Amino acid sequence: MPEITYSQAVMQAFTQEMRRDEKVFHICGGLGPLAGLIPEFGESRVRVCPISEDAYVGASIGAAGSGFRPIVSPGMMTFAFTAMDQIVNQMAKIHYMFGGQSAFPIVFRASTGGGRSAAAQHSQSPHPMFMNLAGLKLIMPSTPYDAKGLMISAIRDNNPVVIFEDQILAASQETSEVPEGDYTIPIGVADVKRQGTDVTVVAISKMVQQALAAADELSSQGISVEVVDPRTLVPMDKGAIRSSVQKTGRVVIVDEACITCSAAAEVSAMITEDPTTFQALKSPPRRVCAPDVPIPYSPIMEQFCIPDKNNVIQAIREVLA
Amino acid sequence: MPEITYSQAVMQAFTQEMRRDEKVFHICGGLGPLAGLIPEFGESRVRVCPISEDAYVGASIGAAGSGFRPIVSPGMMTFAFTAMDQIVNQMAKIHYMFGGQSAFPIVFRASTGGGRSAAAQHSQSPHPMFMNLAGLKLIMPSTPYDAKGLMISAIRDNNPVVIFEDQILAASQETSEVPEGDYTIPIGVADVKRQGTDVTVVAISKMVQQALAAADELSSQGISVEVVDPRTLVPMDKGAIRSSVQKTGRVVIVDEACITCSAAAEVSAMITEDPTTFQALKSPPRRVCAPDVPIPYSPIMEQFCIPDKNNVIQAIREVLA
Amino acid sequence: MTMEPEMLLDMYRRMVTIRTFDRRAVEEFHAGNIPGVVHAYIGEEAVAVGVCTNLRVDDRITSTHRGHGHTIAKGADVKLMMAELFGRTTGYCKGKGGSMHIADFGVGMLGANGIVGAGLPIATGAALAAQMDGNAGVAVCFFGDGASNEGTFHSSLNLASVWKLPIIFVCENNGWAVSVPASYGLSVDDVAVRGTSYNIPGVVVDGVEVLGVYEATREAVRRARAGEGPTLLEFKTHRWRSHAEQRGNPEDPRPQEARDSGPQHDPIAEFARRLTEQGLMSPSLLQQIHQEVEDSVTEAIEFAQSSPFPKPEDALADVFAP
Amino acid sequence: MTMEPEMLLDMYRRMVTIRTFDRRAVEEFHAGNIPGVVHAYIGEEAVAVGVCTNLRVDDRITSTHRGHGHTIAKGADVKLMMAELFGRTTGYCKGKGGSMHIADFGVGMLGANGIVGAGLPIATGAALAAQMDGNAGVAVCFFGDGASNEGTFHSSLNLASVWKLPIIFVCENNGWAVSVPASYGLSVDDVAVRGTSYNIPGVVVDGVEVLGVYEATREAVRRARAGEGPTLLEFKTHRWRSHAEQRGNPEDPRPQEARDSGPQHDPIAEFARRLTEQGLMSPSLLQQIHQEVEDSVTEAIEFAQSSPFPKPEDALADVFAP
Ligand SMILES: Cc1ncc(C[n+]2csc(CCOP(=O)(O)OP(=O)(O)O)c2C)c(N)n1
Ligand SMILES: Cc1ncc(C[n+]2csc(CCOP(=O)(O)OP(=O)(O)O)c2C)c(N)n1
Ligand SMILES: [Mg+2]
Ligand SMILES: [Mg+2]
Repeated sequence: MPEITYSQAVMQAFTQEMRRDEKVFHICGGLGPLAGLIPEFGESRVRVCPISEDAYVGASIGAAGSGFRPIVSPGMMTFAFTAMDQIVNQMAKIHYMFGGQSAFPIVFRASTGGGRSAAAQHSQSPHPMFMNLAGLKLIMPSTPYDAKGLMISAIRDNNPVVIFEDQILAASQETSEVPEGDYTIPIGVADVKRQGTDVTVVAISKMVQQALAAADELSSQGISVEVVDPRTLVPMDKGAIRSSVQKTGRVVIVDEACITCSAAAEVSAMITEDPTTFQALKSPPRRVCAPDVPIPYSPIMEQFCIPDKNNVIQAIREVLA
Repeated sequence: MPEITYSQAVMQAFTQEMRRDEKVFHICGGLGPLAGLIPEFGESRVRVCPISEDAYVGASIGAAGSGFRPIVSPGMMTFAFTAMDQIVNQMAKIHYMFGGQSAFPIVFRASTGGGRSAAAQHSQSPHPMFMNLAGLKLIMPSTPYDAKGLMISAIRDNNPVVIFEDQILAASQETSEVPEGDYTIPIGVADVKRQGTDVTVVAISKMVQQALAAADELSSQGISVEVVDPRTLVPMDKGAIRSSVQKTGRVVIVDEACITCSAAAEVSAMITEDPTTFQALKSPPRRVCAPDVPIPYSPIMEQFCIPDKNNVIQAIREVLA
Repeated sequence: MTMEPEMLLDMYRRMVTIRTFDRRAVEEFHAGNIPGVVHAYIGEEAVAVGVCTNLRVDDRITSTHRGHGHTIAKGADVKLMMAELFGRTTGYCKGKGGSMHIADFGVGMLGANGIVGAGLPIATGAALAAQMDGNAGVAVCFFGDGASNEGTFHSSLNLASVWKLPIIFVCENNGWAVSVPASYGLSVDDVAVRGTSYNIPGVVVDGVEVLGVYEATREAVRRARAGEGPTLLEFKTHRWRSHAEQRGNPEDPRPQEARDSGPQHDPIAEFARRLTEQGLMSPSLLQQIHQEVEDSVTEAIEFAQSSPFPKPEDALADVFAP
Repeated sequence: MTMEPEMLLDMYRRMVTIRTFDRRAVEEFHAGNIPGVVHAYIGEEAVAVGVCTNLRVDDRITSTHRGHGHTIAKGADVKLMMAELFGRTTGYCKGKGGSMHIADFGVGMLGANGIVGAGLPIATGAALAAQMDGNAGVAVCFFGDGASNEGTFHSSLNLASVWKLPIIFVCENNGWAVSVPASYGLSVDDVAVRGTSYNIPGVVVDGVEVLGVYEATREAVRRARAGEGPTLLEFKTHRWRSHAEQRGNPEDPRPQEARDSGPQHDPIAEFARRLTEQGLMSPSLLQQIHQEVEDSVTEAIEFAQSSPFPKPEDALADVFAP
């Protein structure tokens, strides 16, 4: 199977779906890799916009309600807070408010996450805000394979689907195996990225790599770590996460978001409110997240904020103690 | 002690603080009760704005960074999603990004919550979004007494403080005792609204009333319920909540927000990640929240979504079972 | 231009339908039969009808919090509208939306909106869809004078101009945003001058005289269908009632002159006078139309009242499309 | 108007300081000594200096992602700026902000901003504060041609006009928003015409000629201090380098003409020529100024390099003010 990067996997999904369905088109704040689609599909299906996120994110809603399947790419999520009303009050609620009269097939994709010394505004992980907002599906793929399969599912879904592509993963030159053909990964199904028996680590997006690195290191010390990647945060695969925790009896949740009301908070609450899983817990669930601070610029401070392998290892040792 | 309404208590705080400090002034989307301040303080300190939340919320930041202490009132929080960039990327981060060079004393107040058949856009409880956003303090007072004391603290605080006033409480004609003079309630201190021994109910804002009603009803059946009102969601009084749960061994968390990534999720995670409290738990923590849906218009459906006394009683019975 | 008599009479009937629907909705609200909130369109009927008479059923519009008039003018069914206001399962939105969120995608009505200015980007997207479909379809965006101060006004008109979209931006300038006069909130006298900022024509038109509204819109729609791009139309109109109905029906907080000026500009009486002049309207025909409309709205209310309420757990349906 | 020679020479020195600071910052970025991102202001020096020469130290400005020039022109210290770019504790923001978030409240520089258009509301608030303080202070808001398409441009200019605030909106039209030409993203030729929408004067000025910038701004500042309200100034200028520096220093993606046109419009060479004509500048003086500036920036780099890095846990400080 050919090996490609995360970004190439996303572009493959776009090319294949745009060939498959002429109603699929792009609205973006800046072209970037999307420029590669113009030769085949033309500028009318790859539309660059003036800097006005509220207008073009809202336009994607109007186009979706008029029979098209827009993919809207503001670039970084941080740019799109200027369009937050269109996301919160329109995109997330419009299907429901109107009693399900019309479908709104929209893919809203943006980059999130830190690690590039881009400072507070450009290093955010605001996915928990979107989890609390009913009406949107939310996907955060951690590998090229997941990115392509989930992107295709998102494009074919008849609802607004938010996909946050971590900015480190999206820029990464690392490649891995991705089928050339068209395949889908169902939205709402978690993936066990590594089997283990002593402790469950639930890791989101870029944090999956840190969790796997920690698992490798600990295995040499006889500790068997199971790494579960939810892949989809809304809807979340509660069953898969709970049964892993029921098996291991211990859980560490790794999320780059600021800890308060993080996705990790939801995973923890979802685990402990289930009586069977609660009974199976041998130690308190442990969250590994960013502290409640805007992400700082200087690399030393930024690295302190973003969870890494060592934070995961330390947390695992604590829940095993 | 005189008995006044929630809204009157908030207005008392405004009047007293505006007399105390001439730098305090109002920027609002519509006057409402604030009109009562104009005779004494004039229109230059009670400023109505064109419908442009992004401009006037941002203006409050600029004014705060220039030596004033604005209180900005867009009305309903739902209107202010149009100003979300100014809140997320500017207000919450500006003090930190600039290395603490300048204080930004801002009170951002808006109404939230449902219960008035105002439909999805006008019935939201988005406070969890703000809990995940580092850099803002967040207060949700449940009584006239708390509203006045916490508002005065918020006005005197040198940071952006978000106060969400539940729209049912703000419109309520119910009165209760509030000291006429100037007093403060420290930000970050929870209040035990009712002592009990069998189960702890952590309830937020309007939900405190439902929790107290449930406690009354159950006490007649010999069940002793302790009701803890965090009052401040950021920073949260973890100690007070945990020690109550350590005492009772059981906890129900009542929050009007949609359940996924709700404030209740954070409270649950915060409780279970503390080893002592985790050990003390006799049953799984239970969340009582709105389901993950935009709030519907028709009263029957809306009431189904918003937690009430009966939902709390049922949850308490479950954790006691 | 000569207009067919039945078309003129149909316009009149629609204006009366809007007036009657809102008059009765207001009554039902204060009788406690309609929950939530109602924003009456009474006094502004000429705008919705004059504009929408130019539209095909597959043209699309977006509306505001004051949306009943636009919805009726675009061809929606008053029975399903009233049922929605009553919060019944037979309503357009199965009782999930209410007055501020009525929509009928079947007739190209893409929804009322509780957020001021939020319809502008959505309408821009509908116009983009029309342009891509290539059937000379157009989109119309209704919004108020207050909305013209929101950022979305600016970003949407700029985007529509850059893409030369087939869209008509219709500003209903009734002089007020709740209790704030346009003379305070608007830094200019006419919203229409703002077309200059986007290189699109801006036209100020009397919104009381329905044929003038029709004419101005006709040219804007022609331009749009011909691929000549967006137009900004500003109709000066009058809101007769309070911003929104409130329990206990308190007095409209606007100054006396503002409250009085409404009824002094009655688009329906004005149009009746013209039609009579042209010999198209007679006292008996007028009486007949008003009666028929009254009956149809009465029927809508009965339909609403006799329709079932949703079940509590229906709240859980329709979050996601299949 | 006659200007004092030392004032003219000071303006020249500031322009050279901006050019030199950014030239060296770009070098340090590509040498790997500056993390994150740097947006060079090279080629636009006349705007920041021509504008800020009209300001008192207690007047306030807001800046953009391309903020080094504004910061220096308002009187900030290049040592503390460079230390911030290097991410050191001695920097203006203790290493928390970096290039996109430099601020110096001590000289009325309320901050660069990573969000396009976000400075407009903040500057409007600073102008409100100035108006309420009543000391004839003013606020200046710098923003780009691309930013003029954001909603905040509209809502902020309208609000500033409604309140007649002492503010000057300074659009730096360099013809590009990253790789999107203003001719595409802007529906009009000149941003200045948009003043019409808010009943405020809009003026187009050559942004290469610093004295013209100074003159135009002088009148706008006079109006503001006199309580006559906001002005919108548009300066046509040229960005010499890529939108932002990137690792590996890839080629500027803009077409050849765009890349070439920059250096053909050099505000510093132009000003030097004028000063020489007026007999205020000699080759030796010019050489001396450039040398002194070069030394001061070298000193700033040494200061930055010899300054301590923050401790990891310093990240936890400064979230809230005491
Ligand atoms: C973004 C936003 N801000 C404020 C409100 C509250 N609000 C509802 S309608 C309205 C006035 C709108 O005035 P205008 O646009 O002129 O429409 P009109 O009511 O006159 O028809 C306001 C301020 C809102 N719904 N949304
Ligand atoms: C709201 C927002 N959208 C998009 C971006 C990404 N971005 C950063 S700078 C820039 C171009 C800005 O162009 P202009 O305003 O003309 O300023 P210039 O770079 O030309 O000085 C863009 C699109 C952003 N930072 N913020
Ligand atoms: Mg109006
Ligand atoms: Mg530019």
